[in-house]
Amino acid sequence: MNYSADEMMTVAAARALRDRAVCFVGIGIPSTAANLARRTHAPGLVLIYESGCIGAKPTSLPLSIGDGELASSADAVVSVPEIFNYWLQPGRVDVGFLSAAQLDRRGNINTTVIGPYASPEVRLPGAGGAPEIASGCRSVVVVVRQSLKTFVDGLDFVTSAAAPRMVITDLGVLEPSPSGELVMTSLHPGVSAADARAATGWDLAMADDLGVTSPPSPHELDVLRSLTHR
Amino acid sequence: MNYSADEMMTVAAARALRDRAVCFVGIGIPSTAANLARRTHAPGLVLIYESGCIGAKPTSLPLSIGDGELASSADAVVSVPEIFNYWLQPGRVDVGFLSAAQLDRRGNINTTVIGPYASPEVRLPGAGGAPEIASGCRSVVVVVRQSLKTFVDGLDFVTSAAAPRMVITDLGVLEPSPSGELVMTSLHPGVSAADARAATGWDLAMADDLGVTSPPSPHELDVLRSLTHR
Amino acid sequence: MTVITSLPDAVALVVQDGDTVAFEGFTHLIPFAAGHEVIRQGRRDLTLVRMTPDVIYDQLIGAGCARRLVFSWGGNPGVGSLHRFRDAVQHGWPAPLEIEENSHAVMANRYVAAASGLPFAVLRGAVGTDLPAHSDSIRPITCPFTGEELTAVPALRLDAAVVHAQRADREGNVQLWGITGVQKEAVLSATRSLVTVEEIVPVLEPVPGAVVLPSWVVDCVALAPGGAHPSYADGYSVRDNAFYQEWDAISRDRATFGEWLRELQR
Amino acid sequence: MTVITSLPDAVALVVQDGDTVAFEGFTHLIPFAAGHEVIRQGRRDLTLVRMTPDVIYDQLIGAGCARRLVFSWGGNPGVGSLHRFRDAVQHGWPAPLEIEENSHAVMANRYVAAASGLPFAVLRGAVGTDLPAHSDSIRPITCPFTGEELTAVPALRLDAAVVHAQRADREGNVQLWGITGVQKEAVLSATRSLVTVEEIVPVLEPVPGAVVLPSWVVDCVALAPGGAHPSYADGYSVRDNAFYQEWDAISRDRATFGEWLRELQR
Repeated sequence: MNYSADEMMTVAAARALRDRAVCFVGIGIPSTAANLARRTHAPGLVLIYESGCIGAKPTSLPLSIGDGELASSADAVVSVPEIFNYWLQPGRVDVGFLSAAQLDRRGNINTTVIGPYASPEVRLPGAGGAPEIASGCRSVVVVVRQSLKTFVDGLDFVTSAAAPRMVITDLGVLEPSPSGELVMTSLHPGVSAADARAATGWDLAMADDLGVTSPPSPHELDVLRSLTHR
Repeated sequence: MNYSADEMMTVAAARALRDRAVCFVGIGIPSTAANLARRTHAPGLVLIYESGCIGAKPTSLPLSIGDGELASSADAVVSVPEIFNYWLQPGRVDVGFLSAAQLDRRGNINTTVIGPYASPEVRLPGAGGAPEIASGCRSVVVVVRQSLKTFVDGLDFVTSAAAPRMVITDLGVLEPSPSGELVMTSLHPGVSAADARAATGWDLAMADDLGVTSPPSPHELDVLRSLTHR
Repeated sequence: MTVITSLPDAVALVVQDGDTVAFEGFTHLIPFAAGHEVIRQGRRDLTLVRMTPDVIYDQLIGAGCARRLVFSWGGNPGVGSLHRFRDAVQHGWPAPLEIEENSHAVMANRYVAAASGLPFAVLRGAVGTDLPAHSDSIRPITCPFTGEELTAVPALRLDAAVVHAQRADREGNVQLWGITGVQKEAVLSATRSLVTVEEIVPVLEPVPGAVVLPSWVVDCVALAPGGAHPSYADGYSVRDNAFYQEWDAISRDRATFGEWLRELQR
Repeated sequence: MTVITSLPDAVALVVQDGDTVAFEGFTHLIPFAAGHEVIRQGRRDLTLVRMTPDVIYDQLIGAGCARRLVFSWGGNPGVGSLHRFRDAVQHGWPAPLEIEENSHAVMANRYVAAASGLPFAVLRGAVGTDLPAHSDSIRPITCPFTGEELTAVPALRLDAAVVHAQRADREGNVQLWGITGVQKEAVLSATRSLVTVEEIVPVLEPVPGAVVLPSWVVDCVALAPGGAHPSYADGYSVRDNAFYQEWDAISRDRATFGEWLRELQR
């Protein structure tokens, strides 16, 4: 069965979520991955959106974190201050799912500006919930396409000190070494170590036991496509 | 029409509330007075109970601040932290209605202990919402029976620094002089200055323009009795 | 994951000797049945936490379960004094009772801090009163932006929280409505939590004003219909005001209280 | 007491040149109609406050109403960038835009502090990031009980708050439900408030999950059916996702945006 690199990335991200985990989800690939996980191996996954929806069970992928179905399908809808103060901040959430415009070798994230802060080349959306998702969740998973543009040697701005337990890209999976530096621990099928190094702005280390990611199963792909094509 | 000293006190307390005022109410005579005001001259009075009920419109007098009808008749029911933090603390409430076990010449209140704190003669209920009702409301009205037991020269414990704009008793009405000391400004019908002084533990001053409280009107009494006899 | 079990088993799992435990419910939804089960199980040395330690704590204190009380208003609402509480404070019977006394706003914000995972909260509170002189829980703090002095209060972290709710579903999601007080904060402040419910239903249909506690923050649910009596559960029962008045006579002397206690433990 | 009036009159009463004003609504219930009226009335030098300055602030910024933006996430949700916001920040068009940038948790707590009448709030926030270096709104604070260092943020006091709700009664009591975001906090943080509503009804029947703002904290109510479009009002409309996508093309260059603006002002 053919699949795209983005599909591989999304499936790998979904697999990073164990059943019954409590997951703080942003929009985009993280939301797709979390909803895929809930429909495959993790039916008891609890999805929390920063709009205040706790235990959302959307039947289709939301375009925004404030889509009506997130609220109507949730176990509880609370205010935005409450979602951050009572639910995220005390460490009740197992996994925070983040994306990034830039990522450094320690997993710090930039979603604020490219170029100098005062006169940016590109003004990005900014922090949103990311800094406190990074500090408040028991673990962080970053999902981001790997390229010289995103995997940089120095961030233009540190938006979130994420320290992810896992970074999942369209090329493979990275995990921190004991020193905290991200190391490639798995490559997606058909991707070489040279491909991954060529898409990384620092001298990327490969794990001794570097593995190959299992390709998406037909079932994973079916469910993913039914989600994204709806 | 005959009436009791407590009825006079309650009617005088009700009259202290202007229409459309926002009033933070405790249980007992303050609640009776506020509900009487809402049924007579102040139909737009907004009653707030510390249980979280905003705009309660009970048809009968609640026995506790958490009676079901306070919630079911309210414009909004919020959590207890919210009622104190969002509604009382910022000064949104016009009048706080308090009672007291002891009151001093400046209107400070004791509802904590009679006797030493560590080995009290009488252990009273304690502060409840009173300290922050006293500091958070734009003005405070105290309703309390006047006697040597309650009107004391020194409090055994300062529970609330109330600084009331008015103290309404079964004998009359006291208001602070420019120096902040409570002065008798009105005596209820049939009460003499000597009666009031005999019920006060400090050298009670009478206002130059000491008045006589208008007795309860038949309508006020009718409504009050229909409330309390229900 | 929530354990749904009997009230005796749930109380045994959640409330242990020496615990700092809150039974919350602001007049409404007071978890009396769970309190009685704690008495039956003979728990000792509890630090009892509650904004309004009304009849439920009079019973626990009189039964000798408590070593310490953290509270802000200790009375029988609409009736008068709590005689067992007074006897413990004034005469050390049946055991001396340490007290830590706050105002409602202080207590509410101490729960908020704990529920928020913060070590303290800030409010305008207790200013000009004798409360700070008798409490380690009220300290000044200066605003780093304006220089204004405010009041800081420490988080009220609990070993256990016990609340009563109208209903739960079979997953252990809990729904309560009407006056919801500080129950959410108490549960979120606790290491272990127990919710007694009027009924367990297949699906929690939405109700206006309802608070929902998701199952993953609730350790135990126990079915206890009428478990709030003499308090009430909006939609299920009304407050038994007569019992609150009768309690005044039951609790006034040690002997009649003793009879009540023996009856409970039978 | 709430004034119930037309949208143009309400906007004229509540939003004035130079104001610090928040148009809130977290994806849901965004007060677009009121924002458009502010553009038509030619307000200038506004400090615009909003957690997620999406299309509504792209429009106000492009129209030249804003001098300053206080925010935490500036994008077109699910679509991409806000081109008018980027043009203002990157090229000063149509006017330079000062920015004060926070995280969501910082913004939410700044509203909470203002709604609570406190000068600041405390959170665990923005630690290890470059945000504090570029903001006067993030300072360290030490817990007076544990010595732990946390983050303090100043109250976000507003001259005016504008929100959209499903309905109001004739007294001006307001009811909103679904995702309710920080609307209550924004209204309680403001000196003046305006609520646009889908409808005005005789009685606000209770709705699950509803927030009610009593009339005495609402200055103006204006009827504006569909006033959240292209955002939505739960129970009344659905989000016009197509418009959010179209906005990308409309806003991408100054000329097509100019046409949109002239059309709005006609």
